[in-house]
Amino acid sequence: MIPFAFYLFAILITGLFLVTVMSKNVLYAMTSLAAGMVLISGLFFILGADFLGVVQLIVYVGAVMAVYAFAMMFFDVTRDVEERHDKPWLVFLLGGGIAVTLVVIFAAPIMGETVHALYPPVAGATNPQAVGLVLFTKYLLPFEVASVMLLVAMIAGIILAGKKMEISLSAMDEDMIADTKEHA
Amino acid sequence: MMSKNITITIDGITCQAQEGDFILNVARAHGIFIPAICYLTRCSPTLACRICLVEADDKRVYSCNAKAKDGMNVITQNEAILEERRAIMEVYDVNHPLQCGVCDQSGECELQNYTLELGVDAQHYAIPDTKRGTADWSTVLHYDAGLCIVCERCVTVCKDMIGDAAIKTGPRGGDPLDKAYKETMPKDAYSMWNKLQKSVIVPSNGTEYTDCSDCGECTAVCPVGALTEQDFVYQTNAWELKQIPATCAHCSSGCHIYYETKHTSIENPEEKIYRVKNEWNYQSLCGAGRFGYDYQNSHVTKEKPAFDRAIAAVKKADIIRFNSVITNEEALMLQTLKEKQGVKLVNPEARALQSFLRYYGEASGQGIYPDDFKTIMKESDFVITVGTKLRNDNPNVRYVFNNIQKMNKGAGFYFHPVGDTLIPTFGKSVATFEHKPGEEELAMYVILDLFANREALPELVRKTIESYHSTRTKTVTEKVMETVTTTQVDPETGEEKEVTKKVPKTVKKEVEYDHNGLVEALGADAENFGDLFDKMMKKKESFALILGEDLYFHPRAENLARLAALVETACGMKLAMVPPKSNSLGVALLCDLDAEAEGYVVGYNEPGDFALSALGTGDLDMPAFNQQEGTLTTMNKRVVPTNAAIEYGGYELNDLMNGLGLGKTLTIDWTASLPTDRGFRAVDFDALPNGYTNDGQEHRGYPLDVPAVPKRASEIEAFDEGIILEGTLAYRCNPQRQFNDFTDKSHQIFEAFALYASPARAEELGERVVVEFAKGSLELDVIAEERISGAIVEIPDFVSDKNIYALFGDNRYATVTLRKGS
Amino acid sequence: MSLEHFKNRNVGTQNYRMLDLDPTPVTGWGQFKQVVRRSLSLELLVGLKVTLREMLKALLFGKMHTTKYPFEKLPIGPRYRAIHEMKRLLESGHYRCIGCGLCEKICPADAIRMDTHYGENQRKEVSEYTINFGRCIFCGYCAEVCPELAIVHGGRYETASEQRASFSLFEDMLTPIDQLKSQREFPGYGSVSVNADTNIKKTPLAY
Amino acid sequence: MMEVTYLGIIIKAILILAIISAIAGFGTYIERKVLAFMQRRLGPMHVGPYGLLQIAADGIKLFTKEDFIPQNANKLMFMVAPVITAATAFIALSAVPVFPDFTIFGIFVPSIAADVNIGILFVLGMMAAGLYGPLLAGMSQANKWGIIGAARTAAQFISYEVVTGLSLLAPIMMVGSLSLIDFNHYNETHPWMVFMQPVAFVLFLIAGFAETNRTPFDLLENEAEIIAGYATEYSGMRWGMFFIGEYANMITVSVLASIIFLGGYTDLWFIPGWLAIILKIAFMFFLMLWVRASWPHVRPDQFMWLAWKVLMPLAVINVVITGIVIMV
Repeated sequence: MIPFAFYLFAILITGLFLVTVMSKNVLYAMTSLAAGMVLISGLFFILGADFLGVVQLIVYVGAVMAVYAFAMMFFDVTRDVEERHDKPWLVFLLGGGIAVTLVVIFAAPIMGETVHALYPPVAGATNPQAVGLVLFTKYLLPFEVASVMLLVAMIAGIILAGKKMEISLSAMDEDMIADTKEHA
Repeated sequence: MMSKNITITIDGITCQAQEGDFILNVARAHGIFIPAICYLTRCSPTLACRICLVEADDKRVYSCNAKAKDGMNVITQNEAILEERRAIMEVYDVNHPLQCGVCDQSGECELQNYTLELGVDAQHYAIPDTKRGTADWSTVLHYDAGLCIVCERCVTVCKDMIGDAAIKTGPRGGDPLDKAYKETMPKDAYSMWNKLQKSVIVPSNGTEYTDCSDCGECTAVCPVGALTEQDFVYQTNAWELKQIPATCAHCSSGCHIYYETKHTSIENPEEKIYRVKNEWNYQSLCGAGRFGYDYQNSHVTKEKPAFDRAIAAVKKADIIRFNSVITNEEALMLQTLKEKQGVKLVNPEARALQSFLRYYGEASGQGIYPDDFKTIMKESDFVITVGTKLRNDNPNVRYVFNNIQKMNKGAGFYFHPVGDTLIPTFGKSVATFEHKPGEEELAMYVILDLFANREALPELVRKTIESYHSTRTKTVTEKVMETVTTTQVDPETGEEKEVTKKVPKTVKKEVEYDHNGLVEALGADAENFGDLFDKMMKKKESFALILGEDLYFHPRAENLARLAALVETACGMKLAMVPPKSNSLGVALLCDLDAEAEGYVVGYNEPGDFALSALGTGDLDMPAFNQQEGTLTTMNKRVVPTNAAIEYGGYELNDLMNGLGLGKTLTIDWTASLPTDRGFRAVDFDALPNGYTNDGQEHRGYPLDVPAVPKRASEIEAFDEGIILEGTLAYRCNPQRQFNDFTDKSHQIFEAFALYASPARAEELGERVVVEFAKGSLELDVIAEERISGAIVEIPDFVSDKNIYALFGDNRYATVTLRKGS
Repeated sequence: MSLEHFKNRNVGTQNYRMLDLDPTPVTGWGQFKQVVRRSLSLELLVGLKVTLREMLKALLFGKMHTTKYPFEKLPIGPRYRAIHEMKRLLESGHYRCIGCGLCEKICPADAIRMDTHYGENQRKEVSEYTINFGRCIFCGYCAEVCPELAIVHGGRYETASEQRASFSLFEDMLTPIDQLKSQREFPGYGSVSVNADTNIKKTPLAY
Repeated sequence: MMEVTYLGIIIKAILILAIISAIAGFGTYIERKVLAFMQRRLGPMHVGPYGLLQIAADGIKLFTKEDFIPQNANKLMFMVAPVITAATAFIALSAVPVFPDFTIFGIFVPSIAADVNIGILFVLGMMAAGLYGPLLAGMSQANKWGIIGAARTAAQFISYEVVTGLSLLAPIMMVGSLSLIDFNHYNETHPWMVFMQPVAFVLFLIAGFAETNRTPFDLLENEAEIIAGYATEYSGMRWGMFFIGEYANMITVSVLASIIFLGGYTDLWFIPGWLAIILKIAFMFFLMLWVRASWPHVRPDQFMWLAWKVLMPLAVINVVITGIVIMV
């Protein structure tokens, strides 16, 4: 049952991501990407990593892809996007190279059968608890660093986006708008 | 009757007038308002309403009756006059039914108008009402005595204008007025009321039905809703009707009329003519004009196949036969067809007039008769008609004849073979000559004899006249006063006295007199004619001669035309002619007409191998006269416009012309192309006026000015007795209200196509009779006509299918054999 | 009079009252404070209270507003001006319309048409009388101008039908002869005035 | 006693689908009735007794209505979008326990279709995925109102997911589990969460309204402003699926609130647990209708402002305080 589900998910995910890459339609690309994300969470569930699965759902599907979609709304989704490929072989080479590298990186330990859990799961701990244990012991430092980095990024984002936020064009009359344009 | 120009002042306004004009007419001509209910412009004052009271030089006079004098100062209203007028209006409103809501006159009612104008807002007088019912006086007249205000306009117009005198005032049976009113109310109002309370209008022959020509003029002049046309009663309201100024096309009078139209009913939105109205102050209509309006060719659509056949027929045609019920424009189109296609144009009545006019022109140098009937009516006081059946041929000529007798205190001669009992009733000074057909020339000789300076006449004429004269003796009875002395015994004293008295005594005496054989030949009493004529000639200044259709169809028309020209010059008479049919004069002026011929005939409202017809019976439909725009040439020598009252969806003659490549965009585009060398003017149709001004001036189209023609020396031929017709005679003459197929189609005109004869003759003939002419025969019902006298029978020609013209040939009289019919 | 007078199109009673609203906060902190204040003062609950109260009133105290229209109808004002009615004379039952055509003339929508004829009793009879309700604007002029009080506006306001003609025939508008007793008339403009009898002076009609 | 089988799961899934669909339909009837009563009207009355068959009538209407797709729309996406809404709503429900476990016909039936031990997160995740319904619908229909609706969808859902998550964090910290069954059990021994975490409850309610697209926060399809937002071009059963999804979400939120904050299906005094939770869910559902009848719409900018500047800070503060309390 589990292998069947895995292969099913794997094929679907690959197919959907292929659609994402190949489709000229923004809407299809975006939708299939989101669908792929949902199916990836399925893989997590198969592995018993419920928490990660749901996080995958919430973060990627619920948040990241929604922000993507938000950006996509600036396009005319009814029209196809013509991509310009100046050097298609370069894209192919780089993309292929990265893919191969990733496969090698992840496959190597399995091939070498040297995978060991440095911190074996604590017996009795539920899924989120296990994640928590790992995060707050071995990976505490990277976790906190990542948090700080995210905080920095967030503050930077707010500052960048918040520039001139107090200026409301709809609250200004025409002369004031013209003035602001001149200054800019 | 030339009159002097004078100046009077009315309400401070200086007015030009002519001596003898009534103050009211002067005021009206100058736009000054004087209320008047009973007065009719062209009739004698009735003095029934007394509301036209004015002060002229500080004296109260009735303005309808008082003649203007030079320098007169007239005040139309002051307090006393207004009080009097108001009292009169109040009296008129006493017992007048408050049914304005349903009254047919409501909206154009003079009682309403004057009641409002004079501010009657309360009623001070009262009297018990008398029940007065409604009556249908004839097939067209409807009288509601309850609404009648006894202004007697109807009586006046019937007598003074129409000549029938068919109605009069009769007893009403109302209560006498309260004596107390005599003291309290204004004098004029009291006497008016007194009269009002006593009378209603009744037929003058003592029966319940009028014996008249059913012209309906009385309904037109009625100021209230009392007299109405029967078919119009409670049909619609005056204000809903759309007035379309037009011209009546039934006879050559070309009277000005208004078609009054409205949608037919709730279900049917098509326009329908509800009635015909006229400007009755300036123009009187006949029964045909007033009631014969619904002859339209309705529900016609453009049928292309029929149209194509018509084009082919016109191309193929040798002859186009048409009658005079046609506009000038159409006549011009036909003439164009003749010029371009070489067809022959056949129209017997117009052709007769055309040749007569040509003969007249050759003799007199004038292209057309010099005078018109309007002037004759206004100015002449001695009118003579020759060769026209006055009562039937043209109602307006009859009105002219009658009006001259009544208004101008005139006299008249009526020469006609068919006796008419109505004509003598027109006036005391009317002499009728019931001569034999063919003796028309003698009539002209009589006129020359009586009115011309004999020395100035051509020798032949003079000799002919003289040959009829002889000196004869006659026995006259004279009254002589004889002085008689008798002895009388005084009853009281017993004394005898000699009394001398003058006693009248009739004495017979032989006197010599100038016997006029002409008069005798024409069937009059030659013995007393001289005295009669002397009486007739008293105070006569202006003479007029009216010639009719008999002469155009006369075998010696040419000679008659010469005699007419001679009468005009030698006697100083006005001369006018009666065109036989509607637009005969226009056709005669516009078309070159041909004699009857053989060939392929296209008939326009006439029978033919291919018939264009506005009657709805032809091969291609044409618009009837109330669906057409165009002009007519009237007998008053005017070109007058007429308008379409009812929609027409089919083809017109102009479309046919367009189909042949000869047309113009619209029919009325031809109006400006009417030939100027024949008296027409190059005026656009839309520029032609059609109405009257307040002073009665006619602003309708334009007068013809036919250029003079070269005079040709021609001798008058001697009278030939051989042309006098004897034996059983028929006369081509229509009943009073029938003129053509269109009048026949109208639902309110009932005169049948039958043989008309005097009552005695009708009894002799039986109910149905076969009339055998030289060229064919005809079976007809016999109708007794009270007004005819003599043995000659009348056969109508208003049904074109019967082809009466062919039966009669080139004469209006025919010798016929009458057999009892089945 | 100056032009301002005309430019002031505020034709109401001008009876405006300033609500003592707090000034709109401009700073973020101010806005936050406003939210907190409003939240804590439980203004929102007032709205909930109102709706709940209305519901309870409706359900428990029968104060439901709904009228189930085609099945129940609200009483209409006695002088409501809807579909026309043609009245009859109370004494004889004959229709009052005399066919004078005033309504036809005055109708601004040209909706009225009538055919009349000379009746057998020598009166003006109305052959047919129609009002085109597709055009009628219910202005009431016809009723106002009618000299006989023959045409009035009635209370029939349901004018949907398969055919426009459904209401407009004379017979349909006429008071049914069996309901003559219940024909109602109202005093007011256009009707006979209350003191009409005393106002009429002595006229011939008095005899 | 038999354990639950795959067959049982499928049967349960079908049952949930059927029941929730029916309840969603019935919900429309209830909503119309409640709104009507609050405006002192009668609501649907004529189809069936008291208008009960109005649902059937509406269903027939929706099924038989012409199903049209705008000419320039992306047809596939246009057709898929309503299905996403409905599907995510039902999937979310699969991880929600409604009743206590019970035995029927000798078969032990757990109250939950899929007992994931991070149930609460799963529900939130699926509801988050639900945003694709309106989003894709709005983007695919080639209609400017749709696009605006879609934009609002993205903004509103992302923002309020944060609030939902943070508001629930404090109760999660207290329970120490993400399983909804654990939450229910927690209620058996503790007072209702609403009394311990009132702020969290209010925040959750507000965010719940926002995520279920209910008045006063139904900005995605605010008729007064943007016709019908993402649903502008939809008709018939496709539109019906949005509707069912919305009602299913309403039920989900009601159930969540009942279980997390209102004591779940534990027995309440003499009321058995299954009845108690039905009453609680019903109240929550009614509350949504009540609010709709009472309060006006919120302006979009105010709404975002509220999320980021008021609700989120409050939620964070709540979490911090809760943490401190727990530590101490």
